Amino acid sequence: MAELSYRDAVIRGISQEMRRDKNVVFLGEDIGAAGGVFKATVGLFEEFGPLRVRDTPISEQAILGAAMGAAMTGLRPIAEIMFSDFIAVCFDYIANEMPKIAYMTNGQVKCPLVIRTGNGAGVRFGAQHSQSVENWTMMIPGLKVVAPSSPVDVIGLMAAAIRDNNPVIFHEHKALYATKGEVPDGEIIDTLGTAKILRAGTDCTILALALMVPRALEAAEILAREHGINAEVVDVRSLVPLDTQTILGSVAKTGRLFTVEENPRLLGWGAEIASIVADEGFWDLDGPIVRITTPHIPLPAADHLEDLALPNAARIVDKIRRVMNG
Amino acid sequence: MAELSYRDAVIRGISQEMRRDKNVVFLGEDIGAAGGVFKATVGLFEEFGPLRVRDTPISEQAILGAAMGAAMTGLRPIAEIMFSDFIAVCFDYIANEMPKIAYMTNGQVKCPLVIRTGNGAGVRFGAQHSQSVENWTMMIPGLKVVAPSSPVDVIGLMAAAIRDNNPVIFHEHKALYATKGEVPDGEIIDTLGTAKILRAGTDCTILALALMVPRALEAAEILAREHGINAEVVDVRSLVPLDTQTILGSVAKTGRLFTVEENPRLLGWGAEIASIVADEGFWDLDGPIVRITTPHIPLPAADHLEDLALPNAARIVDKIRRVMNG
Amino acid sequence: MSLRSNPVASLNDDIGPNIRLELYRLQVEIRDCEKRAYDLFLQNMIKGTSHLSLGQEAIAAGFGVAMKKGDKSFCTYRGHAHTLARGVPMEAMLGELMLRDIGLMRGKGGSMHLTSVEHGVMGSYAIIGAHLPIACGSAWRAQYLGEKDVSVCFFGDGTTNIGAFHEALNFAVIWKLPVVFVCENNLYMEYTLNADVTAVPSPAGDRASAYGLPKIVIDGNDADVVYRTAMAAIEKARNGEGPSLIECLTYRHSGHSRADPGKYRPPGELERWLEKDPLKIYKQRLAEFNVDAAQVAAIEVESKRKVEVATELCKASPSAPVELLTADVYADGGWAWRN
Amino acid sequence: MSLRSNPVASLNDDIGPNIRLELYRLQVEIRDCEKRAYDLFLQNMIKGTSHLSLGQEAIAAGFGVAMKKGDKSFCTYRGHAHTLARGVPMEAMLGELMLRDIGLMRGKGGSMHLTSVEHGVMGSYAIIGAHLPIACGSAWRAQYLGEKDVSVCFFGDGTTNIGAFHEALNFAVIWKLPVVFVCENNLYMEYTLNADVTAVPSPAGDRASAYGLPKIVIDGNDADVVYRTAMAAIEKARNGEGPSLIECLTYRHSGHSRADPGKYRPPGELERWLEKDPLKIYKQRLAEFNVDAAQVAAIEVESKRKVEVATELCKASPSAPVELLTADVYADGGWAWRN
Ligand SMILES: Cc1ncc(C[n+]2csc(CCOP(=O)(O)OP(=O)(O)O)c2C)c(N)n1
Ligand SMILES: Cc1ncc(C[n+]2csc(CCOP(=O)(O)OP(=O)(O)O)c2C)c(N)n1
Ligand SMILES: [Mg+2]
Ligand SMILES: [Mg+2]
Repeated sequence: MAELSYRDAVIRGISQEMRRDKNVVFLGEDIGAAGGVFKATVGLFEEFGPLRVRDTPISEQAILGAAMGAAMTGLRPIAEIMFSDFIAVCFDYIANEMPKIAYMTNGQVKCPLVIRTGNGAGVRFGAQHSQSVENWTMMIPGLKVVAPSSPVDVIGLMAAAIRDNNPVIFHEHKALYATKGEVPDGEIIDTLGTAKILRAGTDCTILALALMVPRALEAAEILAREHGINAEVVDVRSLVPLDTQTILGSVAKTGRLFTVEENPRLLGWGAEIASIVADEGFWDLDGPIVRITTPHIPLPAADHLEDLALPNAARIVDKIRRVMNG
Repeated sequence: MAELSYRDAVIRGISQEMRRDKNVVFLGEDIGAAGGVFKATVGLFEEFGPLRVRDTPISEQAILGAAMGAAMTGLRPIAEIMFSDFIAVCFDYIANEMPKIAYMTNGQVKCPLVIRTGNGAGVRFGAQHSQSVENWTMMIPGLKVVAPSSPVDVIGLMAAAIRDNNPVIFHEHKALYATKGEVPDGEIIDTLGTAKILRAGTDCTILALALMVPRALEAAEILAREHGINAEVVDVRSLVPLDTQTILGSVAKTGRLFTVEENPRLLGWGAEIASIVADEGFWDLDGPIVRITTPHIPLPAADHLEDLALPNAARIVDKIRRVMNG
Repeated sequence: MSLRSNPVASLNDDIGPNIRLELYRLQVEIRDCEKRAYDLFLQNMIKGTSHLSLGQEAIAAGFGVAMKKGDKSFCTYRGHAHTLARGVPMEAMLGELMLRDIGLMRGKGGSMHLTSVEHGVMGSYAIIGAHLPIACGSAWRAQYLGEKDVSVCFFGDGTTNIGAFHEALNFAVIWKLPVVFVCENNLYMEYTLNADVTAVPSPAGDRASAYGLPKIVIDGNDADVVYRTAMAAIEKARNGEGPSLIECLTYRHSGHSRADPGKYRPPGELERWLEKDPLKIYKQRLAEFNVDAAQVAAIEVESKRKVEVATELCKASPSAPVELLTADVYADGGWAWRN
Repeated sequence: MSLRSNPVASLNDDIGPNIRLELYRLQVEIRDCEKRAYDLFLQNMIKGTSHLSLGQEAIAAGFGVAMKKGDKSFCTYRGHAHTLARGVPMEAMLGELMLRDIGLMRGKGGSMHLTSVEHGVMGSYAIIGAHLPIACGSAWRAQYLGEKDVSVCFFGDGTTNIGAFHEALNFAVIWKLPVVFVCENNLYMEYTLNADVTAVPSPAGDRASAYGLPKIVIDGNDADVVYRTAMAAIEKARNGEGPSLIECLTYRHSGHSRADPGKYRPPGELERWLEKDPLKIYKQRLAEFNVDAAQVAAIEVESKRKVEVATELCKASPSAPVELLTADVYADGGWAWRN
């Protein structure tokens, strides 16, 4: 057991798997000698050498295309897309190629690879470097999509993603890289498609992801302490596969559902979950499903505006309190 | 009043606006001399000449980038992306550039343009040429998104889109091009952000879009005739802006909501609407919100499989009947 | 002086009668099979789209013969010819066009996505340019694992103007990957003359120097020329000397896809190219090299027979079972996105 | 023989003292302003990111002076210099870096998106390559409307390997657009030597022929050279003779962005380039051409004063009002996505 940063957990997760399996290779911009722009790949180049940890040109389509071609023929590549916003320049691979090849070929081809990317806001990078784009990937059939919130989840889900035989999009949150958490020694492997109840509660269910998880937990403490509302907080962790049992189970218990989403409102991941619960969990609901999201706007660069845009504990508390009492 | 095909309505909508405003220009692959691969631009090249109707290389990024640069500096371009699946190869413009430039520049720059694209399935083109990708565009703040289902709506919404000062994504449905409808003579202008109640009803609300609209209407007739269920059918038409008043109003009246979506399940447009209704219309609901969608799969090419994948009247009837009686 | 009267030329011949017969066989079979595909379309038995390679057979044949078992093909929607050239049975190809259970992917992929991993056909891709980087990835795998196969990537002239082309070429060169890029320049995109929208006369050839590669532009209607060029490029790749970019000049005799009558062609253009029909050229070549006429005739007969047999097999084939609808979305064979 | 002792050379001079002083003034002001940006970052007064052009000033100055009012600039995240070079006041630029209300976009865009339509700065783009096609569109508008302005698009060496570069260059040439592409080759991407991942030695220059353009590679640290090249390319574009692609050799003295200490540089590299510092070169040039030393000194003093004034204005500026959060998502000024 040791304290590790989210950033170092990325390194540990990747190196755990690269040590285990020589077919795991890694490519991306500035990931090698330089250790990555977020310093989340420091040391990999030194340990695994330039043939397994390869610096690329600024050619995101070539990066993902090459990862796919290698995956289809026997390797298990990890590709870095530096900022998740850049998924847009190579979206064809994510939307049309990787997720469809198994289906189109009637199962002849598999595509075991991981795309890891720096997602999310909070670092004043402005509209083109701060987006939460989990929904861009969640909506595509054939992908798996995870977004861990803690160092231990980073390692375990990274291992699971690398061992999975499908294309997995791995959203690392930029504003979490510096956060720390306890991590057991030895090999860590987690399971895709499993949510985690981080705080048990009885009055309402709060679903959160990545950076919103600590904020939801903070809000739950305040709600309990100051407003007598005992919230259950679920870290969704994996958007595809989606752990609907844990979610529906929690709502069955609490009767109320809130989502806390960093993405802009329209078609954030919470929309899908809300629609599932409004169908299958309808009779369990004691009141409206409420989504707390960033407004449906591009993100501003200015610190005070960015802070205002993203859901935070105060806003979560305020919203839940008003809805639950009203 | 005359009968016009959906395909010819596209031509009429574009030419109505190009005659009116010399700043409206049109670019895309094979749109000019050849009249478009769907023959939905026949005659424009002849009428407006090669400087206003320009054939391009296979360079979707250049097409959208050029449209954007022209729009920012004074023109009102229409850009064709032949199949909506190809949005993925130029997604940066749709996700990161066009919709954010007004905001990032604090309103200094506007981006009045239309991207029209052939969307949807039903023509056995397989997984990379058949997708319904309205959600790819709906989720991005700063865009407007429409998807008409009838010739008259095509003309009116096309005019509204071209006159709008924002980037508007105009989804034409490939399987509707050959369908016909009555269209008044003279100029037609419609309003973005307005849904249309196509069939009044009392027992439940069915929301549909594009190709799903005629199927929903057909289902509603069967439901009324054979099952005594009087459904209200709303053509959503415009995803952004979204006519939540019409939708919430209808649910307030009927107490039940069904969506009929051609897109694969996860984060289809119906998810967002379901989440809005599960919040703001919760107390109006008499039962679960049910989404009827294509399963969350890539699309098969084979005719019998494709037909099985998409919602059709029989499946809509069956689902609604069972839910309403259960 | 005709080669026919020159036995020395055929003694010094680098290709020889066996390979020549193979090159001819492939061209004839592709031709016959594509013509049958067209007939089936007219009979409304091909329901999706289809993109024929009529007129472009020499390229598929030249590479098909030059490639070894284990080498990988990456094709476009215009991939029937390349699929057949790797040894895929006709009924598996035609059956996929007809969207029947007998098809390569049992109708799930359709004509634009022909794939047969068993034969090294690693997919046909319908979004322009996408497969060039993918072919790089396959070549990277070979390089990394020390495997000796070469990846060959086919695409059209119009494809040279999309971004992925540029990224892939640069990538292949800097990593010195065992990949061969083959541009089939048939002059047209769908209906637009590619020269009208391309900044240079040779869409691939004039771009080679931008990646430090030599300009290679060849007669794509002469299977011998294609075969020799293919052999050299594949050998170079296999020896670890990096990628090649080859532009093959050719012409498609039919329209872009099933629905296209090809009206945008200037009068006389098709006729001029029909004079350069690869099958015509090659049949003459076989005669010049005194290849056994009986064997040549037998190939022609056998090809027609194969097409008939394949057609009947396809017609007799049912649609795939409906369970396939949700199969193989994920690698476990299923489609579960939730528990 | 030094030009200083040769009055004839300066008589024949195509640039002249007034323009030279302007070129110098811009370089000095950009240098001083960028240094101030660095100081402010160290003082934690710049909260977002920032990408300095220290060492690359001659390019911005050369083009800034060559461009006319109405011409359009399209920049990257490394756009402070180009923004200043078009006449944007220092406080508007620095204020945006500091995310204050006084900033060009009142803090909404941040340092990577500097835009001043009033000054022809049509935006700074932070996704590599995106603005090359956008600049084509602006040039297309000028061509279509018969307007005489030229669009100039600045980008780095690393940008030449992304797809949008390729598409834009081809597009500009086939439509003969009045656009000038300026590649600032500072050797590096972020931390990777671009030569290690680029197939040709001149990332832009060696690609020009792929679009039928002449190879133009110049000394980007000599403002005279840049200015002359810029004048020629802009005139060509304005005369309807189409686009140019210009590669300017230069070097950034600081790291890629605020956080980068630049450790990946081989020892001695920075020092060698400091010898070729554009300001040093240019001050010498002014002396060689006997430009009035008092005016030169005045420029230096005035620049420092301007930076001080701008800094104080920025420090005194509040944050923008919170209403801006949801303003200008749509062209009507609002953000309503529903009724
Ligand atoms: C990204 C993308 N844009 C456009 C298309 C539509 N399209 C299909 S084939 C084609 C023409 C391709 O021309 P070329 O590369 O010369 O190949 P050919 O069809 O001549 O073999 C086009 C534009 C596509 N499939 N993908
Ligand atoms: C599509 C995309 N990929 C990667 C990045 C991250 N990135 C920002 S700047 C940069 C290096 C750009 O190098 P170059 O074009 O030489 O410009 P310079 O920074 O040297 O001025 C990279 C890779 C990005 N912004 N956009
Ligand atoms: Mg072609
Ligand atoms: Mg650089």
